Formats: sequence, structure tokens, C-alpha cells
Amino acid sequence: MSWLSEQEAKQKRQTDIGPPSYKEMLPPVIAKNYGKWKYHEVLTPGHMVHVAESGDKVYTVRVAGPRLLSTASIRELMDIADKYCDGYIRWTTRNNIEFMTTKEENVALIKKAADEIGFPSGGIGSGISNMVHTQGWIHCHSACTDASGLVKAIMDELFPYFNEKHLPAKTRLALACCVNMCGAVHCSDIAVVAIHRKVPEIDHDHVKNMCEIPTTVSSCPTRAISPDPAKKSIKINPDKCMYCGNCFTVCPPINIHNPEQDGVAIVVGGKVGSLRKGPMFSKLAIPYIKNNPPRWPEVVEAVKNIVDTYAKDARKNERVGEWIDRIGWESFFKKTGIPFTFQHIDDFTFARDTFRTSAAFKW
Amino acid sequence: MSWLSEQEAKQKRQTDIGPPSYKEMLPPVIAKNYGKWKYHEVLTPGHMVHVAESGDKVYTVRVAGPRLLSTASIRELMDIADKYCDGYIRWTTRNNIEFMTTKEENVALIKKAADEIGFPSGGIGSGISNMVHTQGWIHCHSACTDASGLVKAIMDELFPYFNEKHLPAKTRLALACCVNMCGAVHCSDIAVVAIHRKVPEIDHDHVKNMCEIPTTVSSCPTRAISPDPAKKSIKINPDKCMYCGNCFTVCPPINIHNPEQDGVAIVVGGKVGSLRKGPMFSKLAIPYIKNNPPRWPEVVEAVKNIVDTYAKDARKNERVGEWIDRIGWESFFKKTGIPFTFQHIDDFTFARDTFRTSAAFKW
Amino acid sequence: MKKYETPLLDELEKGPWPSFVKEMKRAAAKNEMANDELGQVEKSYKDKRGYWKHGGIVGVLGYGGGVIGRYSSIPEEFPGVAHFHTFRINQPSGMYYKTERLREIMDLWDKYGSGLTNMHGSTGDMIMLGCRTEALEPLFAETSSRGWDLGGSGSALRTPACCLGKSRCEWANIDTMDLCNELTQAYQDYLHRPAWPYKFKFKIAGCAVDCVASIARADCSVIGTWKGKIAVDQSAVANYAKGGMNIQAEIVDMCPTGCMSYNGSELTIDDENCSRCMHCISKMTKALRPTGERGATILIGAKAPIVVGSLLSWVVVPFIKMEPPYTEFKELVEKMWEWWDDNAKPRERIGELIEMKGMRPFLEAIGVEPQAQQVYEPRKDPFFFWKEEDLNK
Amino acid sequence: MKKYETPLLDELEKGPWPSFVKEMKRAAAKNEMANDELGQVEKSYKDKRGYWKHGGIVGVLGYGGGVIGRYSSIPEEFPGVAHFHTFRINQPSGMYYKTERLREIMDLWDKYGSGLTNMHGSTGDMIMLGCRTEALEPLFAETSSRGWDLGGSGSALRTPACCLGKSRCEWANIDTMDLCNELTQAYQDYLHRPAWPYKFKFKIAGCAVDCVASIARADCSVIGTWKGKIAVDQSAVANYAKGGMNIQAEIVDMCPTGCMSYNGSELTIDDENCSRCMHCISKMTKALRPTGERGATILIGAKAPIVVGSLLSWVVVPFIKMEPPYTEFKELVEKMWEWWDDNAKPRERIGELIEMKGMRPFLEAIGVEPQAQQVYEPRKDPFFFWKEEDLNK
Ligand code: SRM
Ligand code: SRM
Ligand code: SRM
Ligand code: SRM
Ligand code: SF4
Ligand code: SF4
Ligand code: SF4
Ligand code: SF4
Ligand code: SF4
Ligand code: SF4
Ligand code: SF4
Ligand code: SF4
Repeated sequence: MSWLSEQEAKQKRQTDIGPPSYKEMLPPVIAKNYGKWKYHEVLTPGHMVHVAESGDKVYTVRVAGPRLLSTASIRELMDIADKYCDGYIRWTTRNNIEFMTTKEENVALIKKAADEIGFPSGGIGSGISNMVHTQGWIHCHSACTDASGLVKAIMDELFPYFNEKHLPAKTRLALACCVNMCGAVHCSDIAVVAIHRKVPEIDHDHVKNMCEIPTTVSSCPTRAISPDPAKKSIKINPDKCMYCGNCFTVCPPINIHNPEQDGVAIVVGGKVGSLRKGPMFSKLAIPYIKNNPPRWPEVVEAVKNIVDTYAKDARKNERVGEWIDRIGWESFFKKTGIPFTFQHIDDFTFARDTFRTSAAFKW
Repeated sequence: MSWLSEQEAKQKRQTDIGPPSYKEMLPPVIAKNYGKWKYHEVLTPGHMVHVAESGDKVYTVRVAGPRLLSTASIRELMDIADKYCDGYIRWTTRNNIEFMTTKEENVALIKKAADEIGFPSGGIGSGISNMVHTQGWIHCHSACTDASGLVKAIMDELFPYFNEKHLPAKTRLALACCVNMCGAVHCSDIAVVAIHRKVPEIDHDHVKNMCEIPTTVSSCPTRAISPDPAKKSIKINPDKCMYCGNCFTVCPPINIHNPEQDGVAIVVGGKVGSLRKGPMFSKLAIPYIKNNPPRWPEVVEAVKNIVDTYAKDARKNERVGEWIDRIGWESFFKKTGIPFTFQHIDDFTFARDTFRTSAAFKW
Repeated sequence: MKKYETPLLDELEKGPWPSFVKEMKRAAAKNEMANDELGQVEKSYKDKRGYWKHGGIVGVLGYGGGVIGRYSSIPEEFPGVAHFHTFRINQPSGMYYKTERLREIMDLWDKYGSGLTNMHGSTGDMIMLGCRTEALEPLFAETSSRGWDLGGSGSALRTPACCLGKSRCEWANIDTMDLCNELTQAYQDYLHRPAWPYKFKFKIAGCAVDCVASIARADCSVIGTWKGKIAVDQSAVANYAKGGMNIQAEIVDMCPTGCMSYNGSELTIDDENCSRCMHCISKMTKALRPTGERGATILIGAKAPIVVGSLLSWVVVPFIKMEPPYTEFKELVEKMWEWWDDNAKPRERIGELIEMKGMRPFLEAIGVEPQAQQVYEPRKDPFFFWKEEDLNK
Repeated sequence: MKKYETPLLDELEKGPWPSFVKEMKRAAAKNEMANDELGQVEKSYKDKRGYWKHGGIVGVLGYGGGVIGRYSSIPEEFPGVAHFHTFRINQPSGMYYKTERLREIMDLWDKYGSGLTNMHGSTGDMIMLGCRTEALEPLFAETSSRGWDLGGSGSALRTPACCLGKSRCEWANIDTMDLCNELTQAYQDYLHRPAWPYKFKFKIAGCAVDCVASIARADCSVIGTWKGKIAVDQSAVANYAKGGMNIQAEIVDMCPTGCMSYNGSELTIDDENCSRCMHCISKMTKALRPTGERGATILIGAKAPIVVGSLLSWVVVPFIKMEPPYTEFKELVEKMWEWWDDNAKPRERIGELIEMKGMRPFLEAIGVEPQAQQVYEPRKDPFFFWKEEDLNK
């Protein structure tokens, strides 16, 4: 198992071949009935059946994915697939793992086997599936919170909604570890997005050696940065800085991390499908909760409160955003008990459209 | 009847006294039951009754106001008020004229008398009331169409909806003779707004004598104007000019009038009340119809088409904007047969929010 | 007097709607100015363009507003409209007139002006259309000596206006006419002497029906409302049903909050979820009636589209008591003016300034707390600011 | 190998959800890099901050993307993560794997990397988390020699992604997996060699349910749709009713266009007014089925919030046929790229450029007519532009 030599590598490498064809990857029943499915039925939160026009059936067992997977666990998951699924496995667009089989009796066996190695089944139908999330402290320089840890803590708490209890509709949770929002969490039923709250600090002594002043100036999306010729450094206008951290990316002596002030905001009411209401952005519910690893109890509690209020109050088939639109945001704040602050009032590009221009609202 | 002399005027004049008190102006039945009305009933499009807690009743006859009134006609209207209404008369917020009487038998007499001098009754309930409008060629330097003439032509055509026929809901029409929009027509069910389509022409020879260059430059809301030092004049960037006419206001050698290109746009679907849906802006239905005085037949026809389509298709109590929201704008264009053009697509401040972000729409 | 041929305008004497041409001709018959106005407008119809110059500054002594200067651009051809200024007379609240008093104005206008009027202008004034500069002072002396005053123009408080409210409407939650009159009187100085960055308009409606279109066209919209239940008279409901109203379709299904239900005989309202939109009440006035505490919602900022698109007024104070002498409201308004005056650029309306600076500085300046009722929805981006004081909360 | 105490992370081994800490520990048990990663992350948990430097540019020969450089800011303390680059492997469309093939990757990753992965990254790639610079070339040689290639990064075409579509879903109107694969293969050069102003993402969904969240996060969202009626199987409807579904409340009343009705036994759809939102079909899949012509709606422009707030994709082409070899679509996309490339500033996404320049120049550049389906509503201001050619129409 020794590494390829430079020479060998040069010989073997190919470029621009793209990924293997999906055709090679399909379980036989899928390949056979491709494009000829007739209906499906959700049987439990952990499995469903799809029926083809041919009469063929495929049972899908979905199990929780932590997304961050070791090769060791992936091998174990593949072992299950080899045993029950003719050697095929798939991942979903929300990072869960799916096992497909034509044999109904395999369903329970797959669930059991996966459960035993730590991957419980669930996430199908009207409940909570996996939380889409990003890198966090595991890998990204830009992270102002961890991703995996928060997701783990939240999903532990909401686990019953993953594998057993129903909600009025699918409820999509997500987390982004900075405002770059790699998870595209901005259209989630409930999302956690990490934010800074303080203007970066500048180590002026190092700026001159380590940074290109013009690059640093132009890195700021809000033009808060200008050169400070006296100090041969830069200065930041605190009224314009919205703590995005871009400057810190291009100029290391600028420090945006502030362990006491970094934390997360919670946004709610987004969706992407066009069913009933068109896609919606999530909107600010809670502007700040401080980072409190390893289990962020305040965040977990806040998310749970929103889910519970929704579970109690929404109508069947109503997504979180549809529910809030029906009752009104003023009722959302009242029912959840979340305080309304200046941070909630938009002062950005589309502020104008968020101001209420009607004499009709609830007390 | 000779004019006051300067001397007399100085002696007589008072300042900062404000208008006479409304209290002096109230018919006795109104004064008596002030704040104690119980309900009302619309009896015909031309009259209604209000019933007070005391049991008192007041009948109101509303008659059409052209708004532009001669003192002679106002005197005649007052004669009617003297005869049947104890010498009281009022105007509505949409420039109609109201006669109030406690005697039901007066209603027909008032209607008849007003009709005889050219003021037919109507405008109450679910129909079309007076068109709010502005000065036009009668009085305003900024007008790019006439106001009164268009209103007359349109109201002649829609007259049945004023004094006899019902529509699904109140339908508010308005007209503004330039984009200053003095009539605040931007929230009307159907409104006509006059527009220019060409960049103003500059008579460079006169600019230097007649205009302050800096004032002229700063008069342009879109910064399309810059100084042209060579010509000692100004120049206009045609890509930025949106033909508002402001520059022409401050600098007469700039001519915005273009008889062949000036005309009107038609906007629809606005409202101001908070009933059911909150207040809404009107949106562009027809970007341009050329000025064709004296009776603007194309504009009249276009408005009629929209009213007729609405009359046929909307549900009871549904305002034009609510109807369109329910069926979708794509259906509005289809049902009315109005072509959709590049001008309809917003490219202004709030363009982004008008672009469709949903896969759900009608063919 | 020259007799103009008006073949185009004559077309607009036809038809059932009252004809402004007839009005112009009536005035023209005895007034030189009105006669030349008729001629010039006919020419506009022929040439498809107006013939007015922008007004210079004209007015009456000691006032900075109330008169709109207007001059023909072709006075050689139409000398009667060489000057054709507008004289704005402040209407009484609610636009009720005792004919005896209104005749005073007609007499004066026949004496000094063109005999043409607009009843009323879009802001609310009685518009006296067309007089010469030299007529302004004596005309003003005569009108004011009879107890009438000018309305607003320029960068000043504009003539406040209101719906007729309690005078004849069962839904008025506040005394619109009284408040309108009170504001007009209290702020005479602001009205007559432009001293602000731009214009400022008040419009006052007794309820959310907004019969004075305040939300669309007032820097400060005052709208009456209530805190309390809607009382339902079930027998009156039954009468509406009997009268042919489809209560389910026309009322219940159109309630925006879905807080009504009707079982064929009884109409129920879940008042806690009612947004007081006025739909059901307006369609079933005999059966439904607001109860409880009355007051007003204050909304700020409406204006016409130049330059960044029209604004509708925004809820700033969801509920305020509104009773004479309206002290709390006046103090609030004065704080708004101060902040606006201190911060606005010339020709910046208060709504534009709020948009520019953000809602927070405005609310802080006027001492109003953030409240969910102020917005349709919270912000959708993660870019929000923190003050030092917020960080320590 | 150093043994780190991880009291904080240990807390995250508890509870029913699969634990990433357990995964890290599994990898750490046999891999130095993973072990130091565990140590550094524990320190982050203690100090509440990350310890990564921004990545320098690292990659494989001839490619400009596919690898995200990452270095610890405290390599003295955690030498195993001194380099900890991400190696993005392009997933097969639909993320189906034959285990035999996936094992190849696992083997290589155990050999060259940390043994940690993300299955999958948010864009869609298989994310191989943590390898050293010197491992990149041999690793790439081995993966590519086995038929795998890198995904996108930088200002390039990003790895296209799709929902599973026709492979297992009855609602797919287009063959999402095939189109995804076809685009990936056709545009390999754009994918590997960043040459654009910024990133460009494709996401493809088989219907308006959008199970790949394309509208929220793709510069080009392709969404399958149909032109035709919804076929209703009334006996299946009856079964749903029997099964306890409240068809009126759950289906009919929630139809956004109000085009459905149900009389207790028969469900009727006024197809002309249906907006094909997928609500009813998704809730009654055995009873309702689209019929007629199939194709896609093309929406453009979604992106994350920096700097002017997030964008959702906008309808540009309401309907386009979408069958292999997808020529019409490819031509359209190439025209879009050309216009974007010619006009955008660095780091300007296509949606931002359209917003900056207006929809018209974009539509003209790609040869698409204005259509009411492109907007929720027409403009609300009277400030619109005319070209000479429009004036003469
Ligand atoms: C497997 C997966 C596609 C894939 O290519 O991987 C998938 C598969 C199905 N989706 Fe989905 N959806 C998948 C991601 C999504 C997403 C994307 C996302 O979450 O980022 C959405 C959009 C969510 C949104 O709008 O914010 C999504 C919104 C839906 C909906 C609409 C729910 C709603 O009422 O708004 C349905 C229809 C339904 O549930 O009635 C649906 C229905 C389905 C069906 C029933 C389609 C079918 O006939 O097979 C599939 C199984 C149902 C289930 O999981 O409950 N799927 N589905 C994805 C599973 C993710 C997971 O692990 O949980
Ligand atoms: C007289 C006047 C107030 C005044 O102070 O002068 C007035 C008077 C009444 N309005 Fe109004 N409204 C008056 C302008 C308005 C305006 C303002 C405007 O048009 O600029 C509106 C807002 C229109 C909008 O939303 O765009 C207005 C929207 C209404 C509505 C709401 C209609 C709707 O369903 O949206 C009602 C309630 C109704 O009709 O059921 C109403 C109801 C009423 C009632 C029934 C109130 C009452 O109980 O007395 C009054 C007579 C009804 C009628 O005219 O049909 N009034 N009404 C105004 C008459 C104008 C005219 O000459 O036609
Ligand atoms: C007379 C009147 C129209 C009418 O026929 O009724 C009118 C007439 C003029 N308006 Fe107005 N506005 C009139 C009500 C309005 C309204 C409606 C309202 O007040 O409810 C608006 C929209 C609401 C608003 O304030 O935004 C309005 C928005 C404008 C604007 C745009 C202001 C803005 O901030 O966007 C201008 C332009 C300006 O201020 O330079 C303007 C400017 C003008 C000028 C002074 C044009 C000019 O630049 O010289 C017009 C003089 C015409 C003339 O020669 O008679 N007028 N103007 C209205 C006043 C009569 C009155 O006192 O009762
Ligand atoms: C790995 C991944 C997150 C994950 O954990 O899954 C990721 C990670 C990074 N993203 Fe992302 N983005 C990832 C999907 C996304 C998505 C979602 C998507 O593609 O569906 C988005 C939102 C959609 C969009 O494109 O707008 C996204 C929006 C951004 C942005 C904001 C771009 C913008 O135009 O606003 C940045 C900032 C930038 O480009 O400088 C960014 C930048 C980054 C960088 C390169 C940070 C940086 O400046 O160096 C991150 C590297 C992290 C690391 O060290 O591993 N990432 N990024 C995702 C790619 C994995 C993959 O290839 O499958
Ligand atoms: S969201 Fe921010 S911190 Fe998280 S992976 Fe993306 S760029 Fe990094
Ligand atoms: S954190 Fe962002 S907004 Fe603040 S100065 Fe740095 S780049 Fe600018
Ligand atoms: S809308 Fe324009 S043209 Fe008409 S009165 Fe107002 S400013 Fe004059
Ligand atoms: S018409 Fe208006 S936009 Fe055009 S140059 Fe003149 S002031 Fe500017
Ligand atoms: S706004 Fe309300 S109170 Fe005033 S007249 Fe209209 S309905 Fe009556
Ligand atoms: S006032 Fe409006 S919200 Fe309240 S019950 Fe009536 S219709 Fe519903
Ligand atoms: S987007 Fe449509 S076609 Fe694709 S998986 Fe989801 S429901 Fe099926
Ligand atoms: S697809 Fe949507 S719009 Fe069409 S009938 Fe079904 S629910 Fe109604």
C-alpha cells in the first residue's frame, strides 16, 4: 500500500473524465424501472415503498447520516448493503443513507443492522430529516461556531421527530457556521446561522508585512475598511462593519474571532419547494445566542420551543413558514414568547418591503 | 365690488387663523348625532341612509363632481342645498358632492334638481365613483397629458357603473398627469399616469443665460445630467434618463414635451384600505398609449376592457388587485389580452422582489 | 372679449358625466382670464402639449406658501393667463360647508379671480384656479377677514385632511374632524412658513377602511382602531342571510385571518386572531360592532414615486390614545419633526430619511420601542448591527 | 500517537443521533492526521474558536480547482493538521454507489488521507477531509485511474447536482440524473479550470417539489414540469378518503389557485387554472398524475446572502424541452455564460449581474422573449425606459 511515485502518478493520471456514470451505480430494480414508477407509500418514518408500473416494488430504508463519516463506518454501511441490497447504497440530498431492497423482509433486518452500528432509521414523511450543515471548527477558517456539534445536540433532542413522531409537515432544519451560508440555510423551516457581533481587531504591527492593503480594503463588502496611512495599516468604520469576516480571510492580523461574543442566530419559516406557497426565505427569529459548547443547551432549547409551538399550532400539511404567514409574525413572537428587538427590524436592501403598511394586525 | 386698496388690505388681513371650525359647518342632524351613528344602508348608487342611535336618520344624495367647477355652478348646487338641506352641502374625499337631508321625500327632488343642472347622482356602494385626478393642461407646467379631458371621456364610458350597475367591489380610478403623481394614483384599482418617452432636448444657446448649471445638474433624480463645459451647457446621459421632467422645471431651455411621444401608462390592482388584503400598489398593465385628444379613445377602450374583464371574472367583494392576486398576473394578461413587454419587467429599486422565484405558475 | 373656437373641447361637452368644459365656458362667459384659459387649453388639445411656465415665487406678505405661481408660456397669445396663480384656501375639516359661508368665497373669487375652482385639490384645499399677482394681497385680506385662511405649499406642513369620521360614519374610532382641525390650528406657523427639508402631510381616517387614502399619501397617517371584541348581533346576521348574503363565501371565506366561522345560524369570531381589517364589519354593519378601548395606529412615510418608487406609510405606533387635547400625539409628532429636520437633506421626505437611516434611529429618537406590529416580517439576512448596549444585555 | 483527552467532545458521543465524534475517534485510532484533528477540535470547543488559517492555493497539475487548501494556525501543537486539505471528488449523479466502486475510494483515502469524509458536501461532492499537499498528486492519479474525477471549486463551474428523479420517483418530468451527468461531462473544462468571474452552480430537480433545493442554491436551477391535465383516478381518491384523509381541508383548501373542488365523492380540477405546484399530487400520489408534454422551467440566479442578501432563482424560461442531447438547453446556457463572462465584475454571480443590469439586457443576450411567467407581478413605478426600436412599434 505504498504511495505512487511521482513517475507512476504521471503515468496513471487521467483528466477531465468526470465522475463514473450513474448507470453503473443503479440497483437492478432501479435500472429496470427507471422512469416507470407509479406511486409510493411511506410505511414508517424509516422506510417506504415505491411501486413501478411493472408491479415491481422497491423498499427504501433511510438511516441517519452524521455526514462526517469515517471510512471505517462507510465500510460497515457497505457491508449491510452487500448483505441485503445486492451491493448498492445511496446518499440523499440531505446526507442520509438509503438502502434499497426488493424484499420486504429485509427491511427490518437492514434497520436492525444499521441501528447496531449506530445509524438509526427515520427521516421519511412529515417529520424532521437530517440537518443540512457545513464545516464549522472541523475544517473552516471562517467558522464562528461548530457545525457538527450543534447538529448532534439538536438532533439528539429532536430525535423522536426523526424516527417516530409526526409534525404537520416536513420540517427542514439547517445550520451554517458563518454568513457565507454554505448550507444555503436561508430557505429552511428552522436554521441556525453563526454570527460575529464585534468589529474585528487589528494587529497594526503585522498588517504592513502580512497584508496587501488594497486587497484588504476591497475585501470588505460594505466598504467599511479604508487605508490608515499613518499606521501603514487599515482602519475599520464600526458603523459600517457587519462582522462578516471577509477581511480576516485575506489579512490574518485582522482577528474577527471573539469567543465571548461569537454565537448564533435562529431564522425560521423558509422553504424551497413550490408546493402551495412558493419558495420563501427564512426570517430572523432570535438574533443571538452565545456559543456554549459542547452541547449548546440554549440553542437546543430555543429550537425545541419553536418546533413544539409549531407542532401544536399548525394545520396539517402546513410548513413552518406557511403557518407563520397564516397567523402573522406578531402572533409567532407572542406564541413562542420570543422577544422582538431592533435587530429584527430590517435595515438592509429590502427593509422597505418588510415594514407593515397596513392598519390590520393582531395585538 | 371694487378691489380692496393696499391700505384697506393691510388693515383687514389676519394671519394664522386657520380654516373656520367644522362645527359651524355641520347640518343640525349631523351635529346632533355626531359620534352616535349606528348603521347605514346603501339604497341606490345615488343615495344612502345613516341611522343614529337616537333613531334619527339622514339621507345622503351623492352627485358627480367634475372637480373643476365654476363659481356659477357651485352657486346653483348651493341653491339646491338651501332648498332641501337647510343650507348645508359637502364634498367627498373623491370630489363628489353630497346633499344630506332628514326627509326621505327630498331624495328624489334633490336628485332631479342636481340632474337638471348637469350633476347626476351615483358613486355609492360597489361601483365606480369619481376619478381622482390632477391639473393637466389646465394648470400645470409639468403635465404630459390633460387630466380633466381624459377623466371626462373615461367616466362617460363607465357612467353606468357610477349610477346604476354594480361591480364585484368598489373600483377606484385615478389619473395623474405626470410622474409626480399628485393624485397619489399609485394605489388605485385602475389608474392612468402620464409619461414621457424621450430624453429632453436642450437648447444649448439659452442654457447659459437662463439656467443655473449646478441647480440643473442636481435637479435630476437619476444623476443623468452633467455639465458640458465646452458648450457652457449641460448634457444628459440617455441611458439614465427616465423622462421625469424635473430638469425642465428648473431650466426652461430644456424641453421635455414631445407631442408625438408623450402619452399615458395604465396601472392596475392598487388599493388603500386594510380590508382583507393590506394596501397595495398599482402595477403596470399597459406601458404606453399615445395622447389622442379630445377623447383618447384608445385609453377609454383599454380601461373599459380591464373593467369588463374584472366585472366578469372577479368574486363578490374582491377588489381588482385581490382578483389579480388570486388568478395570477399571467392570467390577468391572458384574460385581458394585454401584451407583456420588457417595460413590464421591473428594473428599479425593488425589481428583485418581483421576479418569480417559484416553479408554480399558469401557462 | 375674444371668442375662441373650441372644436376639440366641444367634444367634451357631450356625454353624461359633468363637463369641465361647460364649467370653463360658464366662467369664460363673464371672465377674461377664464376665457383665455379656454383658448389656451384648446390650443393644448390641438398641439398635444401644455403651455405653462414653471411658477416663480409669489405669495402673500408674511406667508411662504399657499399660492402656486403659474404663468403662460405664450402670454402674447393668451394675455388673460399671463398670470394664472392658484390660491389655496384651507378647507374646513370634513369638507362640510354652510352655504352662507361658502358663498363668501364664491363672491370673492368672482371679484378677484377667474371664477374657476377645484373642489377640492388632492391634498384637500379648496383650489382657486387662476388669479393675477396683484390680486393676491387684497384677496387674502378679504378672505382672512372673513375667517378663512390659506392652505400649505412648499417645504411646509401641508393642509391636513381627514375622512368625515364621527360626523356621519358608525365606524369612526376617533374624532377625525376634530383632530384634523386641532392639528391645523396648532401648527399654523409650520403650515404657512416653509422651514423644513420638504413637505409634510397629515391624513386622518377613523378606521382601517381609510376613506381619505392616508396610507398612500400622508407622511403621517393616523388611523382609528380599537382594542376589544367585535360584538355580534345574531339576529341581524340572520337578516343578512335572509336578504340573500352568502355569509360563508362573502364574509367568512374572505376574512384574512380565518378567525370567523358560521354554522348556518350563528356567526362566531375568534377575536384574539382578528386583525381588525374591517372587512366583515363593513359588509355587515348592522350585525357587527367593535367594542372596547379606542385609539389610533400611527403610520409614517407615504409619498409619491419620485425618486425611489412610491412609499406607503409604515406602522410606527400600533396604538395610541387619541383624545383632546391630543398632547401625547403632538409631542410624538414634534419629536419626529425635530429628528427629520436635523437629519434630512433638502427635499427628503421623512419616509425617505427613515429608509436611509434605518428604522432604529428613528424609533429611538421618538422614544418608541421595537414591536412586531411594526413589520410584516423580520429581516431575512444575517447582517445586523449591535450597539455596545445591546451586547451587554 | 499522542492520546488527547477530549472531555468536551465526549459529551457529543451521548444521545441517539449518530455521533461525528465517534467517527473522528474511529479514524483517529489509526490515523495521525485524524488524531490531531480530534485534538485541535477539542481545543476549539474549549476556547470557543476555530484554529484554521485560510488556505493557500494547492491543487493538482493542470486543474485549477477541486482541492481546498487548509492549514492549522497552531501546527506546532497539532502537526498532523499542519496540512489538512479537502479533496473534492465528483459524486455520480443521484449519489447511488455500487459498493465495489465506493470501496475503491475508501481504500485510497485510508492510504493517502485522514480517513475522514463528508458524504456529501453541500454542493454535492464527496468530500475527502484532510490530506497533505504531497499526497494530492498520487491520490489524484490513483482516483482518476480508477475512473473518478475531482469536483469544482473556485471561480468555475461547480459540481452539478440533482434529485434522484426518474430513478425512483414517480413525479420526475425530466431525467435529472442523465442531464446532470451530461452537463458534468460536457463542461469538464469549465469545471476544472476556473476562468469565470465567480462560481456557477447547476442543480436539477425533476419537479416543483425541488428535492435538491435548486431554487435556493443554484445559479441555474432546472425544474421539471408538464403541460397538460392532471389525471384523476376517482377510486383512488375514494380510498384516500376512506383512509382518513380530509380531502377538503388537506387538499382542496390548500390548493393555492383554488382550482380544485370536491363534492364528497368526486375530485375535480380546473386544469387551466392549476399552477402545477405539486401539492395535491404529492399528497395523493395514487390518485393524481400529470399528463401531457414534459419539459423544464429554467430559473437563474440563486446564491447565498453575501453581500446584498440571498437570491432565489428567477424564472427565465418557463418551458423548454429537455431531452438528450439537450442541445437547446446547452446553447442557452452557453449564451448566458458568455454574457456573464463579458459583463461581470470579479466575484459577481450571474444573479447579481442581472440585478445590476436589469432583466432586459440579459433576456436579449440569450434571445428569450419577455413573458408574464417570468415575474410575480409587473413593476409598480412609472419609470421605465424605451429603446428607439420600442418607440416605433
Ligand atoms: C431522497 C430525496 C431526494 C434525493 O435525491 O435524495 C427525496 C425524496 C422524496 N421526496 Fe423530497 N426528497 C429529498 C429532499 C427534499 C428536499 C430538499 C431539502 O430538504 O434540502 C425538499 C425541499 C424542502 C423544502 O421545500 O424546503 C423536499 C421536499 C419534498 C416534499 C414537499 C414537502 C412540502 O410539503 O413542502 C415532498 C412531498 C411530500 O412530502 O408530500 C417530497 C417527497 C419526496 C418523495 C416522496 C418523492 C417520491 O415520490 O419518491 C421522496 C421520499 C419522501 C420522503 O423522504 O419523505 N419531498 N425533499 C431527498 C431526501 C432528503 C432526506 O434525506 O431527507
Ligand atoms: C364619503 C367618503 C368619506 C369622506 O370623508 O368623504 C366615504 C364614505 C363611506 N365609505 Fe369609503 N368613503 C370615501 C372614500 C373612500 C376611499 C378613499 C378613496 O377612494 O380615495 C376608500 C379607499 C379605497 C381603497 O381601498 O382603495 C374607501 C373605501 C371604502 C370601503 C372599502 C371598500 C373595499 O372593500 O375595499 C368601504 C366599505 C365597503 O364599501 O364595504 C367604505 C365605506 C364607506 C361608508 C359606507 C362608511 C359609512 O359607514 O358611512 C361611506 C359611504 C359608502 C360609499 O360611498 O359607498 N369605503 N372610501 C368618501 C367618498 C368618496 C366618493 O366620493 O366616492
Ligand atoms: C394641486 C395639486 C393637484 C390637484 O390637482 O389636486 C398638486 C399640484 C402640484 N403638485 Fe402635487 N399637488 C397636489 C397634491 C399632491 C399629492 C396628493 C396629496 O397631497 O394627497 C401628492 C402625492 C403625495 C405626496 O405628497 O407624495 C403630490 C405630489 C407631488 C410631488 C411629488 C412629491 C414627492 O415627494 O414625490 C411634486 C413634486 C415636487 O414636490 O416638486 C408635486 C408638485 C406639484 C406642483 C407644485 C408642480 C410643480 O412642481 O410646480 C403642482 C402644481 C400644479 C398647479 O400648477 O396647480 N406634487 N401632490 C394637489 C394639491 C392641492 C391641494 O392643496 O389640495
Ligand atoms: C464544503 C462546503 C460546505 C460543506 O460543508 O458542505 C463549502 C465550504 C466552503 N465554502 Fe461554500 N461550501 C459548500 C457549499 C456551498 C453552498 C451550497 C451549495 O453549493 O449548494 C453555498 C451556497 C450557495 C451559493 O453558492 O451561493 C456556498 C456558499 C459559499 C460562499 C458564498 C458565495 C456567495 O456568492 O455568496 C463562499 C464565500 C466565497 O465564495 O468566497 C463560500 C466559501 C466556502 C469556503 C471555500 C470558505 C473560504 O472562503 O475559504 C469553504 C471551505 C470550507 C472548508 O475548509 O472545507 N461558500 N457554499 C460545500 C461544498 C462541498 C461540495 O463541493 O459539495
Ligand atoms: S458556512 Fe462559512 S464557516 Fe461554514 S463552511 Fe461555509 S464558509 Fe466555512
Ligand atoms: S468583518 Fe466584514 S464588514 Fe467588517 S470590516 Fe471586515 S470585511 Fe468589512
Ligand atoms: S401630477 Fe404632475 S402634471 Fe399633474 S398636477 Fe401634479 S405635478 Fe402637475
Ligand atoms: S427628465 Fe428627469 S431623469 Fe431625465 S434628465 Fe431630466 S431630470 Fe433627469
Ligand atoms: S375611514 Fe372609516 S371612519 Fe372614516 S369614513 Fe371611512 S369607514 Fe368611516
Ligand atoms: S375584522 Fe377582518 S380579520 Fe377581523 S373578523 Fe372581520 S374579516 Fe376577520
Ligand atoms: S424533485 Fe420531484 S422528481 Fe425529484 S425526487 Fe423530488 S419529488 Fe421526485
Ligand atoms: S398542483 Fe397545486 S395548483 Fe394544481 S390542482 Fe394541485 S394543489 Fe392546485
